[in-house]
Amino acid sequence: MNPANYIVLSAVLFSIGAIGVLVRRNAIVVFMCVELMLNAANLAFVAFARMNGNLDGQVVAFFVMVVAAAEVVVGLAIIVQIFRTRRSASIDEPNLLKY
Amino acid sequence: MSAPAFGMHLADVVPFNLPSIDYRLIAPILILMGAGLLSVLVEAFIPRRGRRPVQLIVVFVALLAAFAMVLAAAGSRAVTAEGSIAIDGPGLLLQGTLLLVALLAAMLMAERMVDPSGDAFAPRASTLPGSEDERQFTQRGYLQTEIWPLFCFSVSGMLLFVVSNDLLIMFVALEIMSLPLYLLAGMARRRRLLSQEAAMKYFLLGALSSAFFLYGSALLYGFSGSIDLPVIADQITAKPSQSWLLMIGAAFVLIGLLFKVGAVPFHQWVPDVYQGSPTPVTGFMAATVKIAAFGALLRVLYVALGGLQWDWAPMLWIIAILTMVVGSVIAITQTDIKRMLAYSSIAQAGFILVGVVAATREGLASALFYLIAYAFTTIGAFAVIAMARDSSGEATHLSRWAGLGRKSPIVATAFTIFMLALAGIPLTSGFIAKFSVFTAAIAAGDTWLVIVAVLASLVAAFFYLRVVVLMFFAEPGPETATVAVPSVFTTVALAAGATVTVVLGVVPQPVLEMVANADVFIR
Amino acid sequence: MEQIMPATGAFSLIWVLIALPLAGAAVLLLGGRMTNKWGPYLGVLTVVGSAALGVVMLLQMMGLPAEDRSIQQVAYRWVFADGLSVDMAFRLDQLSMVFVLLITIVGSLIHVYSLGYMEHDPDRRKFFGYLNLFVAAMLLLVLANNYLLLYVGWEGVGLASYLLIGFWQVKPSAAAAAKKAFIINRVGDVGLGLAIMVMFVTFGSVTFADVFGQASAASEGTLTAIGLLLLLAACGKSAQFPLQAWLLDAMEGPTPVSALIHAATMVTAGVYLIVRSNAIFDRAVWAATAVVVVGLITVFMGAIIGSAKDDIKKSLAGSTMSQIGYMITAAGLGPIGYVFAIFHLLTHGVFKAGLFLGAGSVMHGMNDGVNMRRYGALRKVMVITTITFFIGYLAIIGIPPFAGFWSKDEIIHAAFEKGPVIGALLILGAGITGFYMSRMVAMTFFGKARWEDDVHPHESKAVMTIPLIILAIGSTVLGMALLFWGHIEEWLEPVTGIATAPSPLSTAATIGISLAFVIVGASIGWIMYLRREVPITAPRGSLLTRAARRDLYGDDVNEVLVVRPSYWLSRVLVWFDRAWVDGFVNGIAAFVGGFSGRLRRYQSGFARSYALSMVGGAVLVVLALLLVRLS
Amino acid sequence: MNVYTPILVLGILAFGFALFSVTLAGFTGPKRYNRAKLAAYECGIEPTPQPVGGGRFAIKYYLTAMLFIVFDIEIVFLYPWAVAFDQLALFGLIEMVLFIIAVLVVYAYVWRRRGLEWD
Repeated sequence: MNPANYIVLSAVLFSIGAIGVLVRRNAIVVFMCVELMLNAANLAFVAFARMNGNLDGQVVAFFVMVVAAAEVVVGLAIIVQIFRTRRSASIDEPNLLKY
Repeated sequence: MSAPAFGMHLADVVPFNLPSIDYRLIAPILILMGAGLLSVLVEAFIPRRGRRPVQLIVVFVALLAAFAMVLAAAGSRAVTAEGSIAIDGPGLLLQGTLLLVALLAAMLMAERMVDPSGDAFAPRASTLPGSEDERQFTQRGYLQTEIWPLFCFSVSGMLLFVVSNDLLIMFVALEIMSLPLYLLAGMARRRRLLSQEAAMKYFLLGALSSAFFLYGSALLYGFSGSIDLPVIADQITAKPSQSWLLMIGAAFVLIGLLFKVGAVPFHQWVPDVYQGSPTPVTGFMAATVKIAAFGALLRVLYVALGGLQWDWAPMLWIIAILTMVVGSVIAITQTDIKRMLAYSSIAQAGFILVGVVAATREGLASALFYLIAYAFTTIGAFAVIAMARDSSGEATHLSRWAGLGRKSPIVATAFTIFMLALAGIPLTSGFIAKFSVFTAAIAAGDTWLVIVAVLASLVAAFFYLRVVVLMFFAEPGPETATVAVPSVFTTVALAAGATVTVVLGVVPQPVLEMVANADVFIR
Repeated sequence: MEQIMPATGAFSLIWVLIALPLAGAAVLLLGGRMTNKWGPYLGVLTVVGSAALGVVMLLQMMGLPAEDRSIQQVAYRWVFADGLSVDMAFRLDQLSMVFVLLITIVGSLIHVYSLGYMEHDPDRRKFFGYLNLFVAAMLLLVLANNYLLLYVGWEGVGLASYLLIGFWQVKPSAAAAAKKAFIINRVGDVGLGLAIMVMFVTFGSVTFADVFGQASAASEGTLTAIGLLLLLAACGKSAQFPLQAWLLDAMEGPTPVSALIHAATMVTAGVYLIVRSNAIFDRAVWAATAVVVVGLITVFMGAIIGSAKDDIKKSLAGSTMSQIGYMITAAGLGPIGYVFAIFHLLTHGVFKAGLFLGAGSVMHGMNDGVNMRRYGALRKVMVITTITFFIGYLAIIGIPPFAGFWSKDEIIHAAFEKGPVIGALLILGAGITGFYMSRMVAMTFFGKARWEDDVHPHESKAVMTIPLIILAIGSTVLGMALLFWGHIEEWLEPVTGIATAPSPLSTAATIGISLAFVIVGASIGWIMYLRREVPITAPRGSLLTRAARRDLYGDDVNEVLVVRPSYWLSRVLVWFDRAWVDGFVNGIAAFVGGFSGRLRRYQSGFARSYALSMVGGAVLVVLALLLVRLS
Repeated sequence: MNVYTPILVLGILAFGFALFSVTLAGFTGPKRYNRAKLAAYECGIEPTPQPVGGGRFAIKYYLTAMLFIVFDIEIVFLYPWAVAFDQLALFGLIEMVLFIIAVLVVYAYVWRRRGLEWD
């Protein structure tokens, strides 16, 4: 199978993620969409590693997974805290800071 | 199958050499990471009463030791850790500045005299705002000491960010720098709803921007077959043909960095986050993140994408103009001083971009100087903001600053110095910085850009001076904030900020020489 | 290339000239309340000290041969990077010498006067602090040996002026005036800033010596650009058309400030800048022509505004604009005029300071009233003020042998050497000067008392009248002294160069004609405002009805030819000033403010809309990169 | 084909082990049935009654999940080392020990701060 298809797939995933960030209201879902974008990048890295014939891309994928996990932890901590305060995980609701 | 099979043993694919790592050169980074771990252990095993002094010792010793290592490495030019880390003039200069500014920021964070109930941080970030738990913790005088490991990790990420020579290390450094900051932003003792909101916005938008950065890295890797910045540069010259991968990849990587810098249209997090975060943290990130992000941006532009200069220059031109204009113009109608300084920092980013766009050695040197000048001025300004208080905490509304000059002339004078510097009035660091950036840009042929920049600084001068006038000309009323008497920590930070701001304006010579000697990235 | 001597003897103390008032300002501004008592006296002492030092330097300089009079002192290397080298260095030559004396001596007198004038102000200490700061910055401006340092002084005087105009911040009008002055001055500063950058890029240096030395090598286009930018800077600082509007409003500041900053010294910085940059303007014909045009326009604008205002300070401010217009015109004439521009600048600095302080003395006695329609007959109660003001009046309209006569006449003569039209216009301007100054004196000191009920005018204290007397003596003798004893032309010649050209009119004829115009203008003023009662409120009826109402006198021809058009013109100008210039400034402020208010709405507080702008920005960045690539 | 043989062998061994343990447990363990044990999904506790439309998990679940994710994913770095540890020799060993120490420090922190206790 042509590895270029994986690149297309990753681009599609990235776009879905980006659109999800824009249209979803639940902070957890928005956050998962960001994770989807990171994983799209991971997919691209691995596919390019295959196309370029070296392993750098796979190494990157490992690191990205770990970084993404750390990001999940930090993000969940923040979202949980907001949820406990406001009893809602909507990202439109905290809207005190503006203009 | 022509590509190597994945199932094969790694050693069959790559002839294996042990990586060579010059530990002396990366010692500053390692010291701070070690300090971070140590500080986690302190949190785990030292009883509550003893934590704060021990943490402070760990942090200050680590910062000073790291700074000593940076000094010891001065003049080195080497690529180490298998090409992932480039220690060179700009890198070392920015590392040194970062460490000094972080030292001042640490002093602001350690301050516990200005707030009657402790320091600027919530005693327990996990308690609900307004809850009984929170009240009790406050009453018992608990202090949050978990900020210190976060601080150490963040600084280590910044140190790594400015010397990273491949996209992976850059991404990891970006995250090490940012993740602790997201948490720190949400830890304010007072106005906790604002603080939590700031943390969430910072986090979500920051994560989005790092996703862009990462996807851009993937595309650049696809284009060049490598994540090393110099190799990417070689591939750009080797394959001059149009490539969608290259252009989109470069764009995405730049977007990730421009977000951290606070450039328009990726700037909207800045005002909200600056306003909501605890003031010492705002000062810390306003000063250091700007340095680190510009360091990385300059490295990417000059080392990896140098061959594309004719492609990115017009784009950065427009972004620089937008950044300067939007930042200066919106700042005029702000009524909250932290928010005003946030827009000011956006405008300042625009001015630095003017030097970046020049893409010459003078441009690089002037941008470095600007960063140094800006960082010290900013940290000083936030030190003052942390001190101006009323019964509900910090008095950040501008009306509260009316007549402050009569109540506490010395602090108001210091703030005036910072405002004049940000406005670029002569005999302050800001003037030399603006002058050198603008001359570099004119020399590079960007005359129109400089004209816009000068006009924008004209607009900007207006709102900086408005604060000065407000402080000195209005009569103090019952609404006027009182300036808390700080401990030696804030005093030192404030004095250092003011001194550097004036000294860089009156005798900038040594620092100008330093940046002039550090105006080439290693490749 | 000119020869520059190292600083020896008293010259090694050049830096002290600046450091003294600067130290005074630092002590006063940072010292807090404990300096309230003795602070003002310290402020006076530092400036007097600088003045004394200046005199010593003058004596030493006079002992030197003419070619050794350009002295340079390098304090230290200020900026040095990437081929840009700028020293913190001072240059004392014949030009800066006369400025140092003007600033410190007039400054000292005004400081002393302020001791009386500001006696009851609770913020006296701060006032003297700002005033000292101004003197220091102004001295830095004229002593700098390079443009960058000059810019430091330039910004410094602007800042001090801003602080002092808004000194009575409680008055909203003062705050607005300070804002207006600031905004317009910044426009001029942009010109200077850009000029310096262009110089640096063209010449690789910004010191006077290097720039002037290499000016001949640069293309005329570049020099013209630099010249026009410098002109823009001069217009801002010296209140020349089209950046003149701030000066009238600046009169909201305390009167000593108007005298020192907005009459004698700061507003003449533009003239200094152009004369100092003579090497550039000599080679940029178009820029020099623009200077003359700007100067001429302002001569008339100022004069007409001076004729129209009932506020004594604003009327004087209009006169200042007009007189600086003379200087700017002279500076634009080239080597023919540089010397006389400076000559007039010096005499004007003295007599206008005297006039302003006189006006201040009047206001002091009139409960700070400024409306001349409520003055009248003050000669009976303010004898010293009346006499000194009258001497200043004779000096400004140019009656021999008072100071203004010599300097203004030299300018008119030089203008005729350049072109008869310029000369003729300047003579006409002199006539209008005679008119409005006579009007002012007549309305203030003569005629009937039209005082408000609770006003009891009295002569001011000695601390205020003594400076008035000294300035009046200066207004009398300075012209002759500089011309016949000081040989101002020879003195300045090494710096500015000098040239003469044949004039279509003989010297005697020029003097005769201009005197005739002045006397006619003055007579009209006296007649109009003495023979008839001055109405307490300004007449509002249309010109036609008033003309119909009024009896015709013998000199109505003159009135129709000169006064009526100028009155009408003044209305147009006042309207222009209100509707256009103010409108422009306020409009810009409103526009930026409104734009700002509009823009900040986009900061909606919704994280998702921020994300949208990021993603949108990302798309645009990608498109921009691809477009550049593909195009 | 021979490249995949070890995997096949590993699979057979794993399957055999699982079968062996389950069978052995079935013969030797005590057999006491109750309602919870007979429920469709069983892990020792009663399934929490879920409100209509899906309920919310206690925040405790998130905390535990977060800790799990972090420590779980860190292990990913052990795989490359495991593959090439003979080439990496002492250098690799030291680096990995440092890495594990770092993870352990955090573990110690979580433990001391009672992050591992349910209540």
